Amino acid sequence: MDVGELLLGVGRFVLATTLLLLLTVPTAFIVIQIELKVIAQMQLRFGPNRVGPWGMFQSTIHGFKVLAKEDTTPDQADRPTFTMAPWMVFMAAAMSMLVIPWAPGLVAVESSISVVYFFAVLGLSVVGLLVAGWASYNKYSLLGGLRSAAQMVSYEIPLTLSVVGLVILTGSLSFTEMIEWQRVNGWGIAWQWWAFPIFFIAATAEINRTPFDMVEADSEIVAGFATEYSGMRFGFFFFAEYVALFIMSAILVTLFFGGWLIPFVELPDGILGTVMGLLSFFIKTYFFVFVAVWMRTTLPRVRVDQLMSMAWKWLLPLALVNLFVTAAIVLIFNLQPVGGA
Amino acid sequence: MALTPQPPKTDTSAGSGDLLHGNPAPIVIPDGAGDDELLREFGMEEHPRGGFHGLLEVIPTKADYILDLIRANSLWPLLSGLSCCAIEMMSTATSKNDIDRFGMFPFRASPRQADVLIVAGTLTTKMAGPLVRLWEQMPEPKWCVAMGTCTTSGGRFKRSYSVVQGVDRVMPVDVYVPGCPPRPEGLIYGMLKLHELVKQRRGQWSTYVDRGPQRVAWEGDVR
Amino acid sequence: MAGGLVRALSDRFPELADTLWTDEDTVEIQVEGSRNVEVLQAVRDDAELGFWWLADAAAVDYGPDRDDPRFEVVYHLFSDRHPAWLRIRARVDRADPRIPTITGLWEGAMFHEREMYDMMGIVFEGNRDLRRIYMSPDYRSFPQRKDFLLPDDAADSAAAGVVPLERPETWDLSRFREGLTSAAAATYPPTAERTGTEQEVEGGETLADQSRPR
Amino acid sequence: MTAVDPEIRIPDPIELDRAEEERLAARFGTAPGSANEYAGFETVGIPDRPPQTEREAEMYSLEEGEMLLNMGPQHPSTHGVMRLVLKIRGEVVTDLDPVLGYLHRGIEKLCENATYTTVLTYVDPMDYMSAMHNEHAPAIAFEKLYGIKAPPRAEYIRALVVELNRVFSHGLMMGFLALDMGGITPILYGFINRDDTVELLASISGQRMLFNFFRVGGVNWDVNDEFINRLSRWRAEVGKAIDDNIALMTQNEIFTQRTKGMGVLTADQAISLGVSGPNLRASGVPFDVRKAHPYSIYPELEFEVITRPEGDTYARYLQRVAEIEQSLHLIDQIVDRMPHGPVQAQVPGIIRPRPGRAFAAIESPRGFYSVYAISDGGPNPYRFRMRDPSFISLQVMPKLMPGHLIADTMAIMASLDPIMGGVDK
Repeated sequence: MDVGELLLGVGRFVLATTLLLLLTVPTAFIVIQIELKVIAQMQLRFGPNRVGPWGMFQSTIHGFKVLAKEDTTPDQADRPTFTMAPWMVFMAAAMSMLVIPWAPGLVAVESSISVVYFFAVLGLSVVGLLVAGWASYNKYSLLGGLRSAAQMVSYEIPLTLSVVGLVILTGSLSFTEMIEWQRVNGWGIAWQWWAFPIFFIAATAEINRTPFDMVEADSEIVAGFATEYSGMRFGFFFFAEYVALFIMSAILVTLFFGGWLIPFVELPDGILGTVMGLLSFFIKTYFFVFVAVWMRTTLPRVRVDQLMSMAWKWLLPLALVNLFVTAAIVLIFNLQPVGGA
Repeated sequence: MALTPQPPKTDTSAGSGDLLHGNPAPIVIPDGAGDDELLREFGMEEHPRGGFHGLLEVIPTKADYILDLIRANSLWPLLSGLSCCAIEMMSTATSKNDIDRFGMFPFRASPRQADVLIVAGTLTTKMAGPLVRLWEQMPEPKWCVAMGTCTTSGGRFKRSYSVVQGVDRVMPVDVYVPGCPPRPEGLIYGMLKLHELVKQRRGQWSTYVDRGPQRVAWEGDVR
Repeated sequence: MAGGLVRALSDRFPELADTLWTDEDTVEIQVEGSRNVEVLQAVRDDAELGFWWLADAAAVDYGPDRDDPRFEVVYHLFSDRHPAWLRIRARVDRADPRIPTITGLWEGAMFHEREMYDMMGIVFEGNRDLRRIYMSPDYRSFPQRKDFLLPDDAADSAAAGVVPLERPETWDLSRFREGLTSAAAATYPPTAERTGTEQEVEGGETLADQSRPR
Repeated sequence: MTAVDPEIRIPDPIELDRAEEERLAARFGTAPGSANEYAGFETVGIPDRPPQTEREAEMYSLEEGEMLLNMGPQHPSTHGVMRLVLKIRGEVVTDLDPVLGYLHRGIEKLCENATYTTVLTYVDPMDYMSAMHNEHAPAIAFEKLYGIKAPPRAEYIRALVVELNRVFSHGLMMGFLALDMGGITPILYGFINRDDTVELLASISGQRMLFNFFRVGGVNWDVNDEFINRLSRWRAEVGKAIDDNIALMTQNEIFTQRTKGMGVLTADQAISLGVSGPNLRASGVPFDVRKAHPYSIYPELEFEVITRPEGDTYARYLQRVAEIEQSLHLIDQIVDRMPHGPVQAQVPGIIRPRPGRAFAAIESPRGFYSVYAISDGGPNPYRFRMRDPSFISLQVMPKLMPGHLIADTMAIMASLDPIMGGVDK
């Protein structure tokens, strides 16, 4: 390999990573702002309307306030792990953004196994939550950490299995190629409409959103794993949660709703196509963010045992059935993937 | 020995102060020395009553001002109600009197993430300890609002054997909101007063360091 | 109104008949503290009486300034067969306040008894959870006893010979002075309203009871 | 050689207080254990002292795999400042100890030092969700002691305001139940209803929450046409927020799955434990003081005692919903039949009833609320005792909880609807 090529690759990687890390913070702010305003409107309130026009900068202010708070560590806490946990959770969320295809030709790391990479890296955040719960020396945190471990490990399985059907259809493990396949054959939801609800429910549970937010159930275990965290470290958890919501919506859109594709419109090459693709991608993604917020306003929380039984008794068998049926159909009709690997 | 108190003999030479016995040497700044010339070079002007003011001042003061603005507009109250006032506090947060407009909505359940403690309701001697503990668990900067007459003075239960006569006996308080209980509008007004305190750095938090360690009086002293 | 109940009680407990007292909707008997379980069980399980619901259990301190210092544990009972409350006053020695527990009859008496222990210092023998319920475990006195004075109340208390409302420097009494100083003060409420309230008609019912809208 | 005169000391205000107390004690004598002695507080967690009772020893001894979880006094879902010590094995609750008294304000003692008129202001903050009911029972008891009765119009106004109070109290219970189960919106809809209702009540009593509306022998203000107009407007709108909540809760699969069959309280258990009100009726016992011992104008009104047979959390919730309907129905009847006349009997400023005893019970939103007042002829009640329903209802928690999960504990407690102001007095 040429040294210049290597340096170019490293430079590209560093640039992309920096840009994505910089992107996480405004993304979190936007998602939080959507949550603040949408919940307020649904509850017949105004919501924040003092900071900036229509209160647009309220979430930014919240974020900077959190960063300026005192950072406390409990006496009995295990300091190295206590300090490390928020960082682990945040990095898991930020790193998984590397493989998201934003627009035609706009992806930080082009990889042929980006699906595997994505689910592997996103699954790392459970380590952070478990460590946070254990290191805090607080019983609420411990319960929250253990709940998160049980919940996320359980839902990882149906989440991943529900995607395998699409992988069989497209014959690829790369998000970019899957979008390319969808451009030719129609959106994934049309082919895998049965896998979509499984993926949606499992994804909601995976990122600890209502109605599966046992991990930080306010009314039971005060703030769950984050009970003892304050200041910037709490801010990391806070950001990571909302960034994860954004990422999950993005992947959902990529897998089932054609990513940056616009129906019946062929994106032109060049900068215009990129901009249109970006717009299409963000509109779809934020629609699913809105759906998640809507669910949070409406639904109460399910119980821990109901949650687990749902994962193992319903979602997992359904995902397996979906997998077998898809595989059988692909075999019987001898479907050939378009951009196949 | 002298019957009248004698002024202590002062020694102005540096380092000769008796620090151990509480007589630190006064710090004397000789005239014309130091960084004054440097400051003048940067365009700072001397104020007739001492000190300099000018361009450089902007950096610390404006940064502080922005930080205070941020803090004032994002005050997260602790989700903690003691009694009757708690219901009006919740009413303040709900649809009719939406305190979320001022960025105060996420009522945090954990004191580690709260900025302002709204003591809503009668404080009893049994609850005083846990409440002080909550207050101490909150990270700086933090503020305290005493809501209702019971928390400001004991109110209608002032004579009781188990009621603390005002929450300021056990912790510093920034804003007192009268009323039994105050209307939600009253609490909103109090919180806006707290905004002013935060912006002007007049809250107990900014002066906390100057006053030294507070004496927490709850242990056996309150009634 | 409560005539049937009065008859049934005097049949059932002839020895308590002279402590029987009624008002418009209450029938009251007094027992010795040691007999409370026996009497309560009798009125609960008796088919004719059937007082199945323990409405209230409270302690009253007839304090040291009384002729006969004592505690009373007062039970109020409800039955759907009689249109009256049954009040049973159990007498407890003030020097050695002990009385058997009734948690064997009604489990729900537990918090009542813990409260009485906390506030009055009455010990319920046989209660398996007699802890302080309101005050801290290391609190040492019993706030609702009559000899427990409120802190800033000492100067105002009846022991100091003052009724707070009648202290001229705290209240403007001009509105009430006429009533307080005249001879009519002793007969508040005004005679027009009092007439008839004392006279009992047949069956333990009073005239006030008849006039009630029911 | 110090510069500071040791004689000169800045007096500590707390020491001045203490000196004042000592002076008073020297003058008037200190009762054994007056309030100026040390009143500390328990440390959180396992008590640092040997167990005092059998039950405490049983509760605070842990077996292998068990852990104590302390909830409160500050916890989002303990409805105030109750403290629950849960003994848990994993997520399953094996035992539970409610620790009360964090809001004990000594109201009974204060009432014994207040005149009869002032007592009615002291009892307001007890069960602060139903201040009207708190005043109702003492008002009836004092009228019995004093031997007067309120005019008919006053009785109608009383019944009207207590039923209004019951509507918003039950409406908020629906919201709190949802909040403790993670639904954040029903509480806001409940508060819309509550704010409307308290503004209505404030327009007649002058206060939004602790109304101080009842007087011995009547009520403070008369209702006028404007109030009746507002009431009819309120009556037209009140169903909306409640219907929204029903749509969010009763018709929600997650909600019904989490409440049905949870925390079943049998009728025998409920009677033995002294549970009352909607909780008792949800277990199938038709005991309602308004029917069992009619007071005020309830004998003249048409209503049936609502019961439900199941006795679980869902039944307790539906019971409240049904009682809201019932209260609205009662309000319609009261407004239709309200007579004209005075609203306050002739009562002097300082009431001195003859020596005697009176017992009065009413049906508050939380159940059987009774007052036992003893007069010795003076201006203060000699003994003033209040029996609060939520205090007694709390005893069922150690019986109901074992075997449930932590999440269910919160839901069951919210369905019992305790208000700590009433529990701790």
